[in-house]
Amino acid sequence: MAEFINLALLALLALTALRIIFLKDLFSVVMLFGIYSFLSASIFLNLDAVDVAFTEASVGAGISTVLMLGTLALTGRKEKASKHSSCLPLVVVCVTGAVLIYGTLDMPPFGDPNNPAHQHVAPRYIEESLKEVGLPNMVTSVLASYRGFDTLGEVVVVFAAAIGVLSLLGIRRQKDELVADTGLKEHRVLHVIAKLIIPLIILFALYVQFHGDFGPGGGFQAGVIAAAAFILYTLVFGLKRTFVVVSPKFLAWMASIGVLVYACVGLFSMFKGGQFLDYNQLAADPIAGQHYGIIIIELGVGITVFAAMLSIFYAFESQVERSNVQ
Amino acid sequence: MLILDIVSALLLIAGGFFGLSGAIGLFKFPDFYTRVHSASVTDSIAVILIMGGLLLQTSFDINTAKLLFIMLFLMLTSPTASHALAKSARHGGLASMAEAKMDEQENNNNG
Amino acid sequence: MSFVLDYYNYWVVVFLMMTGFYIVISANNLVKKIVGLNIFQTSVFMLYITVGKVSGGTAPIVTEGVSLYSNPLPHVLILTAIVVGVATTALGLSLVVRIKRAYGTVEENEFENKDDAI
Amino acid sequence: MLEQHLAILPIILPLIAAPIAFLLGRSSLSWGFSTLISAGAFFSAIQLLVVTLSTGVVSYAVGDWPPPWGIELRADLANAFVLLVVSGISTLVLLFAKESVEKEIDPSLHSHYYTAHLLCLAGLCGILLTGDAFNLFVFLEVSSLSIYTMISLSSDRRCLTAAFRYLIMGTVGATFILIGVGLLYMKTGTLNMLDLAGRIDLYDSSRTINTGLAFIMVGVSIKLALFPLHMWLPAAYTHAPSAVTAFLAATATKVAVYVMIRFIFTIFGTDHVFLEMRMDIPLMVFAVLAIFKCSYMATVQSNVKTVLAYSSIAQIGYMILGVSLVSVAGLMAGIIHIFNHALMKGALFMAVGAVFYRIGSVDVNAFSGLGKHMPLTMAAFTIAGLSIIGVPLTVGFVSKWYLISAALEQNNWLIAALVLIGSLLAVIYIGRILEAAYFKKLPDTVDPNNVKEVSWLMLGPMWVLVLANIYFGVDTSMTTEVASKASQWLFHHENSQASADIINTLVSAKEVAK
Repeated sequence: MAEFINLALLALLALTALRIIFLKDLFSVVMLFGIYSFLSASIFLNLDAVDVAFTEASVGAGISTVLMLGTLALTGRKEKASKHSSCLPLVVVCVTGAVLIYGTLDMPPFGDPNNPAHQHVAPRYIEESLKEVGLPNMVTSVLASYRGFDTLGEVVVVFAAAIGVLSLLGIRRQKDELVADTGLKEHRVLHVIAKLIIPLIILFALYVQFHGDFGPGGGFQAGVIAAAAFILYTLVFGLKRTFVVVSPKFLAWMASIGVLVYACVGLFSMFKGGQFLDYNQLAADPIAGQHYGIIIIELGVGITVFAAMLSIFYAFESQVERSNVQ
Repeated sequence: MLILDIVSALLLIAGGFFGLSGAIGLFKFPDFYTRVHSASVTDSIAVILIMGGLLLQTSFDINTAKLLFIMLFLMLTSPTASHALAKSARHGGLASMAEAKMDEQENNNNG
Repeated sequence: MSFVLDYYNYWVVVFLMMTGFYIVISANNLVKKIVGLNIFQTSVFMLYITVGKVSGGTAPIVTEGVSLYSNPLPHVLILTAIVVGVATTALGLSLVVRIKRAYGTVEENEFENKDDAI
Repeated sequence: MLEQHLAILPIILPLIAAPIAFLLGRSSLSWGFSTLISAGAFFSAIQLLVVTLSTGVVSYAVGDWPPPWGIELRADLANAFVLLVVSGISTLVLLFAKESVEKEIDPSLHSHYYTAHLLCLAGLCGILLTGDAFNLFVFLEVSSLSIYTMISLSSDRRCLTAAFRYLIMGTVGATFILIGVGLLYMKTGTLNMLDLAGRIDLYDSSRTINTGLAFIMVGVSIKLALFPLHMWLPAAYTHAPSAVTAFLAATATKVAVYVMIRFIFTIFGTDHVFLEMRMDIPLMVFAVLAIFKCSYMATVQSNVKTVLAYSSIAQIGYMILGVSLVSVAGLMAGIIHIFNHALMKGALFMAVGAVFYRIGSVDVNAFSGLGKHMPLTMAAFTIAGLSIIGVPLTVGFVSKWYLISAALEQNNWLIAALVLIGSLLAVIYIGRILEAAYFKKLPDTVDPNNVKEVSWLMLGPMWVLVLANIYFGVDTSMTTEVASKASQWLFHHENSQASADIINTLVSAKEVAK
């Protein structure tokens, strides 16, 4: 049964991707990309990667699509026909694809438990992580503890992207009278529903943040979901009122502090005499130490991701409002 | 248990049917407003039926509560989204097919 | 037949990757290039997750009565890669916005000076 | 206490400092802070090199999880040597950057620049030190994203398209590396480089492994701008702010060359890459093409930064040529050239940055008459330029000497001759600029009173590099010792030792299973 679902999803993905090649209407392209992202999230779910599916749905389909739509609002929605031939790209792609297909012919069969990938490193995570780290969710254990350094790098990537976007676009405050009316601003139904839903979304973000040890979720997803709550608020009430709630300056602080929180856990364990990011040093009992460590670093991740994503959105949105005024 | 399964299956099938009809409507209907209308069929009745079917599949534990929450959430958000879509289209000056026809006739009469 | 069953997933994923890659190098519009990049990367993520699947296994969260889990390591790697991907997308899109402001176009063949072309 | 953490300090110092530099906000504050941090990273790199010279390898298990389960940092001579270059150049560039940045970058973005610089440094150090293939990808993206940001900080609008092109190509390259690492993981089940090395030996002729190798090589080649995949580089170097160009030209591509060396020699093993896959032939062909095509391109450009950018691609050709000779001597020439080229290009781009600071243009014509009006800057440019050409008593000569002798060792007269001819092209493109500087008069449009020497804050770092160019050109004992030890290490020791270890454990594991 799972194979059939998988096959159907893959077929849909292929259709979506092919359609994107030929469409010239960029709005549809971006929408199809959102669909592509959701479909791949379903495939991830079908292949047991619950955390990945969650992240893809919130980060890939959610934030990426919103940012792309924001860009389209500024750059126009039609792709113009290109003059140069599509021969060379086709050849490049075919050669690359052929090499990959050649590579697949020797791959371990799909799903076989005896594959080397399942035999060498992973068994320790599966068998020992409950004893060594004390969390039922192995993905969180590996992400935050065994490969915590990767995750630190990842948080830094998000931070770097925020710095980049802020330096490129900047966040401008609009004067009152200049803010253009998008038609949503005095919209009674939206206002009521948004006010009802936003607290629920934030509550859900907190649940995802702190439940990530036991089920799918964690700092990344939680940060993105919390950012989504404020994105909704911005869309309904306008940027100016959102700045009153969360100011861009405050977000810049938060983004930095999230990284520092993460790194300081590492430094602290160094001062306790262990290696960098050795959570066992954080408490007398190693398992408790692992627990503290993971909760704190996930918090750092959540803070940075939330602040970075929201600042990036602010930057795009303030550009859009600016261009509406002009 | 068997009865529950049958009811659940029926609900799921009905939900699937409404989902499909919404999708077909989205393709076949002539203008924006009728399309929003058909899409909101998927949003509302299909979601309720499918969620109901899934609810009967659970063993009435925490998962049931989660499904109920999802259903509540969807019933709040999807009509709002349809409403906002239609209203923005109106605000943006998009005419429905009937109006477009009337305009055309008026133009013809005047011209 | 079992050969096809063992490998069809990889082949479709390769096809998807190449579709994304084709969009990246052939698209004329810069936003579409970014979309292509995302499709390319998402398909690579699918390759990793496919590797991690164990037939008959479940999601890698310790549950009573389950002994066969899918491999958590690719999941962790891809979680990282997804976030890296969105960071790149955000930066790329903000460059597009600035290019539009500076040049008035985001179409590759419309840059007046050949040196400026992407 | 810090000694035991030596291998991780160069990464986490700038990494932790970056958000702090951002929070400091004020331009001079974050400048001082990031320079200090970069110097700290430099000193720990020196320490690390000293330690690796005596002990060989420093391994650091992050989070105290033993490899291959946790992430291992592994410093040996090769990466400690490149690390020294990267952190040293970073410190000098930051010193140089203060005034250059004040002129070229919007004041509100200064702290963004220093933050991005620190992030980039952290990323590059991470790439160098990590012993984990996927962790390498993560740090690659850290450095890449901050590089895109730094390039786009320039006030010239062309930096935007340059950064975008780099972003697209760089991300495609990184994704290729990701595919390659995925294929390796699929076949071996591990990400730790040493562990990979041992397990790849077991599947030598697997198609999946070979495809993985191909993808990683193409991906890394994009990152290091190997000849047909270099399209992003000239525009990016030309339009980035001067300080950024100086930093990038001296570090980023060098680190990518290191990554290629690491993948070839440590992970796949020379037998596999060169004897079985015959990768040496395409590498050599592309390297030679790079030397000629791009040296030629450099001779016809009018923008000095573009000239030097093309020259960089040609010089990368020399490094890859050294690698493709498949001998200890060739690899050693390649590694020495990584170090030497960083010294020359750093100095050259700083000199160009100083000219831009005064004149506001980097056209060849803008250099007219500067030999008289900016004597110290142009003297620095001249010496570094001679070094690019390969004049004796400069580091450039040392590199070429070892490269040619490595070629002659294999009786490969053709390559030796090609290297010499390539140097002649360097004479042309450097000569054009020097001619303008010393034999032409200052154009009438420029007021001679405005054209004077730049301050010591800019001259100082430049001259440190120039003196290093001469010092390491005269006294080659340090560089050659390290490079020859490193290349011998890469060639023989690590491979055999590691695979033997791993195979032993595998065999014993199988016996236990029985």
